[in-house]
Amino acid sequence: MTATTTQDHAAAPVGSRVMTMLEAINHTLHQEMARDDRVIVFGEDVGANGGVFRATEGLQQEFGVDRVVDTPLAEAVIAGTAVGLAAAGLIPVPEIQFLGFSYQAFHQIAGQISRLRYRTRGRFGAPITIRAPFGGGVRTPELHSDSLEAQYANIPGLKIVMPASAADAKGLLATAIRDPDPVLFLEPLRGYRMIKGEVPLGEHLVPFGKARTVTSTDHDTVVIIAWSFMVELARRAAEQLAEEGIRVRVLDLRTLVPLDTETIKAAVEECGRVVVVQEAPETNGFASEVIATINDEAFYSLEAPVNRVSGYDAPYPVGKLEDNYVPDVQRIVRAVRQTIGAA
Amino acid sequence: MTATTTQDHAAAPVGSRVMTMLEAINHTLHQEMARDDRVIVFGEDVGANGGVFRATEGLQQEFGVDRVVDTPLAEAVIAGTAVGLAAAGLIPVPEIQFLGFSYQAFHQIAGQISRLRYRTRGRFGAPITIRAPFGGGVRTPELHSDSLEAQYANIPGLKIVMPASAADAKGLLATAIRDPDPVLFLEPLRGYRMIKGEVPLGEHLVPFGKARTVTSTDHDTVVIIAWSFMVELARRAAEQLAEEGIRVRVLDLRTLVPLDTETIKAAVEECGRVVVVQEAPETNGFASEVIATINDEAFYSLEAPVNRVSGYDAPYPVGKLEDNYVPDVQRIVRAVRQTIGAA
Amino acid sequence: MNSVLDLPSEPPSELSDEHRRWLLTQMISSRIFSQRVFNLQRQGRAGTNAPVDGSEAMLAGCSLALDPTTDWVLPQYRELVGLERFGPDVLDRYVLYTLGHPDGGNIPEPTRVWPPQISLATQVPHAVGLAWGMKQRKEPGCVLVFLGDGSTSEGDFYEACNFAGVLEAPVIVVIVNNGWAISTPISQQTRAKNFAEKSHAFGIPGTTVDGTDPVAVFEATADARSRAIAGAGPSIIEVVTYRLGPHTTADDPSRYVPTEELAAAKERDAITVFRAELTKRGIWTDEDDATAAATADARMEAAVQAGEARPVEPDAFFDHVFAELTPRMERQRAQFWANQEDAS
Amino acid sequence: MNSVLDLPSEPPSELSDEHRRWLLTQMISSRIFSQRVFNLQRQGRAGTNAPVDGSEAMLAGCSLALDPTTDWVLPQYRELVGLERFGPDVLDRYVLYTLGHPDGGNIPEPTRVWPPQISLATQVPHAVGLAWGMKQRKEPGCVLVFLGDGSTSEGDFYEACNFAGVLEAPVIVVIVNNGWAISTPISQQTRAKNFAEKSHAFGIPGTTVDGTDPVAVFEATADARSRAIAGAGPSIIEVVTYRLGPHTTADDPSRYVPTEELAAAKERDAITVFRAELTKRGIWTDEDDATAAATADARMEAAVQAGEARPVEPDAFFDHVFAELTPRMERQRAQFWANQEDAS
Ligand SMILES: Cc1ncc(C[n+]2csc(CCOP(=O)(O)OP(=O)(O)O)c2C)c(N)n1
Ligand SMILES: Cc1ncc(C[n+]2csc(CCOP(=O)(O)OP(=O)(O)O)c2C)c(N)n1
Ligand SMILES: [Mg+2]
Ligand SMILES: [Mg+2]
Repeated sequence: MTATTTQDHAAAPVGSRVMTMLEAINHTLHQEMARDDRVIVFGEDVGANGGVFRATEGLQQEFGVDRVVDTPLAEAVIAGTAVGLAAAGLIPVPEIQFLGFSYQAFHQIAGQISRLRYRTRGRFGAPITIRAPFGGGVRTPELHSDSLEAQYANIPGLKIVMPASAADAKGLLATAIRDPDPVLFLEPLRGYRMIKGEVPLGEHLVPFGKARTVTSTDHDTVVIIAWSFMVELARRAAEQLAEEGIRVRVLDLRTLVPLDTETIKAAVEECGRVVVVQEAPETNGFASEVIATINDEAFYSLEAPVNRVSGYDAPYPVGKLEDNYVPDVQRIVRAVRQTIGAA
Repeated sequence: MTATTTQDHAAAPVGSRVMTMLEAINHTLHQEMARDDRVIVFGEDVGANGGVFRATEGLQQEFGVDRVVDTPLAEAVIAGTAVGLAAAGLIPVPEIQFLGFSYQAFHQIAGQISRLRYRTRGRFGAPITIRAPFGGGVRTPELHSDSLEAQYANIPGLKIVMPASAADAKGLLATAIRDPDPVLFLEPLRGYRMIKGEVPLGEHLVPFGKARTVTSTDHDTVVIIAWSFMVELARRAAEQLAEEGIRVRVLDLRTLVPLDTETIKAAVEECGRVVVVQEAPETNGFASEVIATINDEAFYSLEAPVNRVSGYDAPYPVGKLEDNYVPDVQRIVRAVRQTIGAA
Repeated sequence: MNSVLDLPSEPPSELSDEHRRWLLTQMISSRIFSQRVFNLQRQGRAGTNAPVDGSEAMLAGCSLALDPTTDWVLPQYRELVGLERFGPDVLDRYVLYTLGHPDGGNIPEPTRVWPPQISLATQVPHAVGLAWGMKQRKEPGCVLVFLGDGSTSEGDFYEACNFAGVLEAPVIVVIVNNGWAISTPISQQTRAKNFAEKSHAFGIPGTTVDGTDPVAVFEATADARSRAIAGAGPSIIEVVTYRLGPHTTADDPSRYVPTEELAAAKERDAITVFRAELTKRGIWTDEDDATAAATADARMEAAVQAGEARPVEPDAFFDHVFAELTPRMERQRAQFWANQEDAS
Repeated sequence: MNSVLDLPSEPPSELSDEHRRWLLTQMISSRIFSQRVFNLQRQGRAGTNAPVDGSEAMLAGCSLALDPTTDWVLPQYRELVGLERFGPDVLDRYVLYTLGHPDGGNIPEPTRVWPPQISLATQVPHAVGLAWGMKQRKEPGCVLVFLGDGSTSEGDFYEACNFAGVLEAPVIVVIVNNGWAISTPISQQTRAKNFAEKSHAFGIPGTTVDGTDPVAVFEATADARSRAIAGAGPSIIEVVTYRLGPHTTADDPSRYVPTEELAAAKERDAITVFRAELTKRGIWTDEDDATAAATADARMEAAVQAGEARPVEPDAFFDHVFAELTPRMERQRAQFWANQEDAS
């Protein structure tokens, strides 16, 4: 870690503040850039404009045009240059304006960034954190809403981080930027302003591979496993079911790779019944891996088949249809009831 | 379908012949181009050179440079032009020289080809068959061996076809070319010459979404579910186990999308124990979806957890290591024994 | 004056006064259409959309140089309010599109215009493929594709133009240089002398025209089209305009657009300039303005009413994923309806 | 004569007789190295590999114009036999690479050469990023990246060069125009007048040099390097060579390469021509030939012996996926060893 000269580093902040997830991300980028002058942020419209959602607001003013760089409109080279920047000793934090446009960079992310350390047998690491917003519910045009985590989860060498709370957005982003390996840091559009919470102002690191138990009692009969914005819906579903006396645990995976198999196993053993919720299409979504993992680790504790709540096997639809497509509280509640009803 | 003038169409061939999978593919491309003059084949080195594996051998001589086109070295535009060719009324059969380089075209395949019909609400269909070889065991350089089917299976609007026999290579390729929707037709490098069998010389169509039972008896105690070259290994494992009196059924999925849930369900109900074999890395491979589907459809018939045999969660390795990485008969046999041993 | 039916589909060899009046009428109506859709978003009736402001002259000039019965247009997303020459469906479906209706993506036969493209520059390979297919099938006509200055930084633009050169495909690639890609100025997009220069990478003709002059755009497009249909292959036309409005309804240009620069561009507003010219020539009156505006308002009013009245099936997202639903999708659709009943 | 240690790392300002002798020695040894690796594949001892034949003069000229202590080279896959100036690890690791040993991808510190790149043109964004990083960190030196004529059709080449122009990154993009991309001739790759012309798309300098003349290549590279380290930004150099051998050990060029064309190219073989020139100048003898060949043979023999003797852990593919194994990978590695025991 390189010593730095900027002010806010000198005065280490204490306490906490209520922030939206978006504010937490912006706050964390400021702190990490101040902490380590090797951190470089770049992408489309991240500089002068502070990002189309203001996630990078104020960074260029504070850290200058050499460390916060507006790039040409070309995702493959945004991802591809990160490889070279890393080899030059920098810590690249590129933004892909929307995850759907990471498709243009797929060959660099899946074929290059994820393998730099492997191909070079450790000569070059890739401490790269790719930030990208995604997800539905906010009436965006095509490809802006798509949940693509499963298409990356099968690629060895990538860590996949999907925070569901403002505090985790900070703690996981800070961990990602300090991680020696490539991280896909996926930010739920719907959560940017809707998800709020206390965020520690000082050093706050959340380790990868440790799921978060959002709600639990000693006598939960069902566990809902979710990640990113679906955790918020699961929480609401659990509240609603609690009123009927149905005790539901909610587990937030936080990181898909690495996956917290232990906590999943324990939850299944304790609850016996499981609902997995994902916004992505059903077929081969990450929920399938969660189910396969439960099959491996806790098969004999299952009292009923695991129930999947997913987007349907259709591309994310246009505005008039999206509320019918994207999983909602009512579908989750229904799935929990079915699971309890089952056998 | 457009009438055609070429000779071999006039004389409809009868009977069958033993062919390698590669010969079956070449033979089918000849027949389909003769049958329908809207079919156009293009890609890197497919013309004068007949493809780097000779899959398109002789096509340019027979059908000319307008229908068998050597393109510049650019996968995104190979896939992207297929969209326009389809809108012009042609039936594009592009080749991606190796599946690993479909990454360069991911935004066109996953974001455009798969959605053309959907985006235009049916104005334009995409009767496109993308052929690509893949898979290990033949000492290729990096990215040539990768099994990427799972990264495509989560994308709505793509059909994924992975033949495991020479006859199916013909029957499924012919069906793919005549299918009104986009098909990813994946050819196992190791099977090109190693997989041989009787192939009908005349019209031979194998429907999508119908799995093939490769070996079965009335008293199978385990079913091995596989696709592409892994079916061959599963068959050998079943033979070996048969000698020990262990009755194993082998199911070849043939197409991952659409998936033959019915046959999977029936096999699990009859056998009660399951091993799924894939060459791809374990995490979120298509085996996870097979397990999730079994969880949905046949949970109560399972006598033991489904056992996964996969590539490991590492990029496909270099020559000296690949035999240690890629699933083999011995690993499959071991998994079957474990499954029988379990509970 | 009806701006669509008056003209034969065959593009004119040179421009009459009537053609000039048609051009101005188009320019006025496309801006009105665009402003109306913009306001619909502000009223919460339409989704995010990108105003045409500044591209009106280009769209009128390009349209007039094409034959709607043989030629195709692949837009980016800003252009659909200015292609009425290709038939009324273009605007009607664009309105549906902005309303978030799935049919907005379906511009029906025989209209030769594609719906908006969101994934930037991906439409250029599509256009080249379509032109290649037309050539292969010996069909007349050509393909015109629009992309922005920013979009030229994408590999798809380059790969497609390079391939078009090799194929000698009848395609016209129009680079709409409006100075900005959201907040990114062209100076940060490329160091090329100008965007027409990029044609050297492909060995095809490239030219730069003033996008505030509909006649100049018409002539450049007509030249490129003659080359294309004569079998002489593709061309690139850089049309220099200026983005007079925000990037989209979601954008705040005051954060990054220099005020003087914007003011100067508004001075050169194509509609004002061309109106003055036609008035000077004595072929345009205030009354023509009023008529053009009234016609456009009425036209748009009808489109919006029809669009907002158009029903949509709640499970329409299952349609057209494939020609037929897979068994799994059938199961999902059944689950969808079961949920709906629960909910109600 | 040892071809590596004789020279200071600082590139010469002009070429002495010694430098010319060094160039020819490099050319001779790189061809011998390449032939030897090719034969290893034929003997079933090495995997598919791509012979250097025809690029020897280019590699010698480029190497001499760079400073191995400050400059980086990112190869495609053909070039690693010709970069001995950057240190012995380049060849030793390339031999390991062709033997299928995982350490072949690791060219250790401080050697400033990257391993072969299989995914074509992806190395150009890497090179631009590295040059950008060096500039940002105010480090001396520059980056030279090789790619083939065919690879210039990939979007990555274009996106990276365009970005390099905007960044004024100290990078030299060397386009190795050897006439072929496997079976695809340059006439089917692009209609650009030549590959240097593509620099117009980026607003950066581009030049074409004769790849059979190591001195011409040296001078062009030296010019580009001075610009790069002076902060004047990137350059493109098209080096015109001809692929004298098959694409790789797996290729049969007789299917597509015109015999006369190949024969003519062999007439112009850089090694023959340059040897004649140096002999005429009286600075090269048959004995020098013998020495160069003998040195190269011995050098290669040692590399192959060391390479084939080098052990490899059977589970080495779990290493370096991440800095640390994930719990799931730990479980997989345990399963792997359990399988091994079963098997034995
Ligand atoms: C592949 C891709 N990357 C990023 C975006 C996000 N985005 C939408 S519009 C835009 C700027 C486009 O600028 P330009 O091409 O000049 O067109 P203009 O909006 O100026 O007409 C960006 C970056 C996108 N839609 N697609
Ligand atoms: C992205 C990608 N597409 C396709 C291939 C398959 N391939 C390997 S070498 C080659 C031809 C390369 O030609 P060129 O760039 O001219 O380099 P050369 O072999 O002539 O040195 C092709 C198509 C690849 N390796 N990577
Ligand atoms: Mg623009
Ligand atoms: Mg070449």
